[in-house]
Amino acid sequence: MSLLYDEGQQAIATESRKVADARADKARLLALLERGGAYDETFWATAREQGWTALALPEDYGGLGLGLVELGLVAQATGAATAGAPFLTPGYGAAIALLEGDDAELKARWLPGIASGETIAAVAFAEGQSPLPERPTARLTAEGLTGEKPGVTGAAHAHIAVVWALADGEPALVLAEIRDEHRRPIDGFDNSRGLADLAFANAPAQVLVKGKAARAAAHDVLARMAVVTAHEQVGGAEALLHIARDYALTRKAFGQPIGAFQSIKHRIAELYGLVEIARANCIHAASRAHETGSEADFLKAAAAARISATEAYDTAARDTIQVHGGIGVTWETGLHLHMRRARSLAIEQGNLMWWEDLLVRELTGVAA
Amino acid sequence: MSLLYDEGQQAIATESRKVADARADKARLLALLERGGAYDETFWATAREQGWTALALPEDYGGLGLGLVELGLVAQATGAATAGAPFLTPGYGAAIALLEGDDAELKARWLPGIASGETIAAVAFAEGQSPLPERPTARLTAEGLTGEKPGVTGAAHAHIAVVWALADGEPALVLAEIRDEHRRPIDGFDNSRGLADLAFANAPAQVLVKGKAARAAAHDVLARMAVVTAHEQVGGAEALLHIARDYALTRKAFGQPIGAFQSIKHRIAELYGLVEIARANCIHAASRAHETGSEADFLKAAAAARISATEAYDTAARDTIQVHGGIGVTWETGLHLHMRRARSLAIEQGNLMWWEDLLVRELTGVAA
Amino acid sequence: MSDLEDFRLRARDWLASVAPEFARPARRGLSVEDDLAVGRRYMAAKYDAGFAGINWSPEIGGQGLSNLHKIAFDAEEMAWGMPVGYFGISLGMPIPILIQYGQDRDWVKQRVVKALRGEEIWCQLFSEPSGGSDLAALRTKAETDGNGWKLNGQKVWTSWAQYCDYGVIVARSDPTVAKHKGLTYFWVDMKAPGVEVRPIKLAGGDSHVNEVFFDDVKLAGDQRMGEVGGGFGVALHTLMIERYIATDSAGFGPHLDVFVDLARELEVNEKPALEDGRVRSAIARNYAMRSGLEAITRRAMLMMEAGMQPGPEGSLQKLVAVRSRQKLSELALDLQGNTGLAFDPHAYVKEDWGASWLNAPTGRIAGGSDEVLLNTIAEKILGLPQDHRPDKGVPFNQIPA
Amino acid sequence: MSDLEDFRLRARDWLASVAPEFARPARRGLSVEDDLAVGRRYMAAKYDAGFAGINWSPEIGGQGLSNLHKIAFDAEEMAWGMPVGYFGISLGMPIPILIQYGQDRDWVKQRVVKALRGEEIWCQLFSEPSGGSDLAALRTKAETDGNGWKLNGQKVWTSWAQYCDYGVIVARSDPTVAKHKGLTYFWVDMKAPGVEVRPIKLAGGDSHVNEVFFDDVKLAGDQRMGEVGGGFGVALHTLMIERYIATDSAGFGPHLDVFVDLARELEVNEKPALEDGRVRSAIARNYAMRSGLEAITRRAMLMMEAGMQPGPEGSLQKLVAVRSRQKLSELALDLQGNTGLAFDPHAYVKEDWGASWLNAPTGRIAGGSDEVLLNTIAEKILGLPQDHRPDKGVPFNQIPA
Repeated sequence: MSLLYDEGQQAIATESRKVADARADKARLLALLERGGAYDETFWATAREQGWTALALPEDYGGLGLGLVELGLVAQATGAATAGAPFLTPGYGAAIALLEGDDAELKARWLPGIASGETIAAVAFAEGQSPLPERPTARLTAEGLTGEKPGVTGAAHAHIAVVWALADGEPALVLAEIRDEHRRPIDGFDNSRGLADLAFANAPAQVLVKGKAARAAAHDVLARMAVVTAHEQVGGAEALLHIARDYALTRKAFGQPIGAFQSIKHRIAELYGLVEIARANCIHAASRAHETGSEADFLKAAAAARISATEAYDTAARDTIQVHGGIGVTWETGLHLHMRRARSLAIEQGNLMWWEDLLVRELTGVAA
Repeated sequence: MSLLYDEGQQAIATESRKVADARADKARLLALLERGGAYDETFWATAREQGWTALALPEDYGGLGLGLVELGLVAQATGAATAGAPFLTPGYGAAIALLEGDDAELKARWLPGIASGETIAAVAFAEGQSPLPERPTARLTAEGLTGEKPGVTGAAHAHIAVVWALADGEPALVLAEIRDEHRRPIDGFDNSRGLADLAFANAPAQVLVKGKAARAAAHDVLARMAVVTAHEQVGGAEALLHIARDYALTRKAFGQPIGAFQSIKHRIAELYGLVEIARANCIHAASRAHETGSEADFLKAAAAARISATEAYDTAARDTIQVHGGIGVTWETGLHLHMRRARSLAIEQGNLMWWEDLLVRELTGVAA
Repeated sequence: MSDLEDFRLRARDWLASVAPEFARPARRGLSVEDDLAVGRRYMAAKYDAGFAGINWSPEIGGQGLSNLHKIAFDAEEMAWGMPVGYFGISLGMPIPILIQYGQDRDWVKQRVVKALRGEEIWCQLFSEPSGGSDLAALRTKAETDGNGWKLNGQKVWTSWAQYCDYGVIVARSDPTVAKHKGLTYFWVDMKAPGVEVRPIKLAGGDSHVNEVFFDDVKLAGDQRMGEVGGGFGVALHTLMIERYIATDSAGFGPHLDVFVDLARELEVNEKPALEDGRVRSAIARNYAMRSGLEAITRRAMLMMEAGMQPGPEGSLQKLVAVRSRQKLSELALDLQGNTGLAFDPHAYVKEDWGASWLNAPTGRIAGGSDEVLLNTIAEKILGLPQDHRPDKGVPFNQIPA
Repeated sequence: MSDLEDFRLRARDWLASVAPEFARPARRGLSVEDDLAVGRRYMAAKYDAGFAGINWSPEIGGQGLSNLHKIAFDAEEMAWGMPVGYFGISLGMPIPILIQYGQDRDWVKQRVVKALRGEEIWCQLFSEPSGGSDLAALRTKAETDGNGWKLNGQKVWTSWAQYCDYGVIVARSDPTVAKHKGLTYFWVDMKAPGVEVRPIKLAGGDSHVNEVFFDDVKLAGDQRMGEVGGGFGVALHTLMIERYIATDSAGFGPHLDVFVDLARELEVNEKPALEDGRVRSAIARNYAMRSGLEAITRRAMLMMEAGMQPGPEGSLQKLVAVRSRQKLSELALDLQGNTGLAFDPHAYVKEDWGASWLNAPTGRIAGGSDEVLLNTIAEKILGLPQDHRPDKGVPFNQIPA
């Protein structure tokens, strides 16, 4: 796919940004920080009404038949607005997992709900500190699914989860319905992420993909979610870049705009560099994935996007607050919404070190 | 020992700085860069005449009975002047190795020459990329010493080498005389370091320390040399800091001194921080070693000094040249003398990663 | 054993003896108000035990000991996490200035003792919304009013103002002269009519700083401290006073051991985190930085003991330590992956990486931002030129807003 | 297949056919003079093969193709390490300016063809010792002299001047007006009496830049290019021309593969270096940075193909790539430990880490220093204010030196 956005894609970028900004409400987002187990219903209603939930799903299942490029553009808009619900990314991940399986019945049962947003899906791959353990401890047997998955984004509200587990000793992507006894919500520093620990004990679950294909599928799902997240990080970093620039132009110290001091001026210029490099990596990565299946270099491209976007958002959060001085650390100014989100997104889909190691393995064949 | 220099030590600092600066000659040092296998004889004559070679050796062997603190102060002065001969550090290391052994005859034979500077000593521990391999491939047998040691500082001119080897399967510090057939001089980017590969084939050699004690002795010798080197790095970094500061005060751009631009001003302030932190670590580390034997925390203190001094000198070399613009990269201006020396000193006695790993092993008990 | 060591041991014993009642573990989960109440009791006990006003003259209620004795005590006290945060600024700046400039000496002595006992708290009213790091740009007006003055305007970032009885304030008494020249310094009764305090909630969720509004607040003539128009000098003096404070190479975040203990329990790529080069590098670099700062502090102490002036490198402590604490805290959270997302908003910044990370930006800005500290080092220590200041020498009322 | 792809393949074939004679391996160990001679032969061959002046009009000896064709050819050519360095500036800036402003058109066309064939080389005489990044501060004087001019002064950092036949120069024709306004632009015969070229040896040991002294050098009236006093505009125009150049995400140092191949052979703490987290992080971060820069370039190409103006992010290439090349080169040397201390001063910067490291500082300064590039990004792209410039609008002869 091309590295240049076509008109339709540019329209999605503009429109989603317009809508996300218009419906975002800082006071509401700030309030959510102090309310465990809640999310921004206005945003989620918007995402469903705008068809963002359906964007990258096949038309056969009520989707719009677009792809990662378009979903990435929407994620950039929601990232800029520090959107108050995390369901788009895992919804897409779960859909890809379903599509990579070959169970027509399961697809027909769940994909339309994911497309409409009626069904909230979580992706529960991680165990311990690994976003995708070599041999998960979660087990699927004749009795059902048994195992624990810590800190799953969206799981406090999700109806289903795609779980990375062992089925008869083989790695597998497994789909389970989440009931309240399965989840223990977690209070976090970014509460609208709907975090919960999941614990299944002989819960009913179906295999989506199993064996060697499952490992490849799991990597593909995680990499696609990482690319969506990278777009979200770029959106957040770019929003901060503009906030910092605008403040540096208006705020005065010692009789001149603080943007005239090189410590401020050059720092903002460096942010521009980080944002543009991450954006370019995101566009490239998104262009390497197809409706299902990806180019051979997709993992590398996804890792590059993930790494540069994480660095960009973290640096932008640190520096934009610093550029603001005292006003930058007040609750009301709300720059900490970005700082908290930057940390959430740096950890969801696996931290920098994990992606560095994956990338180097892809580049050199040498495992960490 | 105290963290405050006493009057004698302050006198050594002032005097050695005065002498090192007075005898240093940039043109001579620049010429040496393009002459393999040569060193600055004027500097070495000065070091001998000033008693710097004898400074940290016991009086019984013609030394001045002072210690690592005093030698460190001299190293700071020679580092500031990018001195054109590398023999002080390995000479001290070899002397410590001799002193940690118990062969009175060898001590009597070699220490006086090292103290007077008549005998040039090298320390040949490293193999491959490790400055102190777990099990060296060099072997001492009844036939003598056999093995290769790459890139040994000073070995192009040295009379003796203290070699890290296996003697009858046990680690040992071994003393061997270097004859010309043992050395293959190397052209480097900092030629006055007198680099040579050493290759011994059944060469006559004597054991200084052997067995478990040898490993401890080797670490102590390497750590002491690292502390001397760290002082040298601090001297170089501080010299660059002052060069950068003075240039920023005099050079003008757009009608004001470039030191008024925060990108320059803050960078120089950051250099000050790196230099002072490294200096404090050096003073602390030097105070933890005794004439022979050291405090239990000496390795940690040496590693901290080594790490912070390496970072300080490298950063100072990079930034001072950058602050100068075009004039900073000319041969005549000679800032590259510091840049080259910073790299030599970053590699001699083991690179940053090796010292990071050693320090963490000391802190946590966990090996890399 | 030196008198100082002896003093240190006595302090340690006393602190240990009162720790069960006052130290951090005893106060877990307390509201700020309850914690403050415990703090007032602690200050009273400290006063009675002879550890208050250690380096102040006995005439005004101090112990008449050296600065070193004070630093020694503070260092010991910090290790226990005693509830002293509310009184740090009060005793650190306003009270010493009151001691030096206060006109009614008896009244001054009463205030000093009550402040030492934690019965009264003073705040420092310097920063303003327009000001930031540019103190002399302040706009709060002090107009003569009979024999006294009338105060109008707004201050901001005032620590603990909501609990304060008095404050010291700098206001503009003459807008027609250059901005540094038209300022005068006063003390003010925080309970006086026309004073309104509005807490500011910070990113971490707490509200220890405030906006303070002054609406025709009356000041008696003897509330002035220093000359009319001499306010900037007194203010600078205030900021210079507390040079002898206990430093913290952890940047007021968790000790490096806390990071190591955490890393022991974690994995990177399903291998022990402590075996990973990136983790080892972070630990080693932080250790080297912190040990350097600690050696600088120990050297400064020894110099003061020897009656020498410590070197200027002490000014590096906050800049270097807090900035690296921010990145180490991020790493500590990232390393935990999905297992580290749980967060307690009331956790203690020196024990919890989430709290340390969330409050680190405040640390990099409050009490001199990184940029201000770098400028100070560059100008005061290295002699580099001051930044361009278009407003220099311009009458305040002619500077474009 | 698009015309562009077709062209690219023809270029590739031709380059492969001449590589045995001209590519880097064929020139190992040659002196600069011998290498230059080979370079001149290569340029002539390139001209005869129809790959010279690709995006220039046929009337002055070009091929009349698009900028994209030129970038495509340059990218292919770069991969072979052809001896084109001596002609890059000559054809990049002076000649296009000559084409636009040269008064005698026949003479211009002769020069263009000879420059394309490598028979003549032009240099650009802008920088001066006092100037640095402040071009308009130049002091070289051009005084009217009969119908012509008389040139006195000194230039510096002039690439390849020692081999040049002609140069373009900006000089001060009127010191009584503001510094940007008093400049005029000329071409100059480098062999004329009064022109003296002194090579400057750089830290890496080579001397491709020079000082050039002008002592009463006569210029005919038709050597002026642009208006009297219009020199700064023409100079800026010169600097703007070469916007369509092949970029190098390796910062003109070794490709990342060279680093990986080296690391494969090395150990960290007696374990494979590629298994060390610090080494993996360096590889991954560099890959991410470089792939981003490459995606930016590919996107710019596609936009130009589509007739759109590429985004300003192209200006990041040199700043980001060269700076990180410097640190990666240091790491490559450090990783080799004692086994990597041997050094060949004539090694090629794109193949050897020592050469790459030693010349990286020049790369960070030449052609716009990091600081100038950051200012440009901040001002031109982000609209941040210009730095304070006390000399703005002041007549040149009244600016304190």
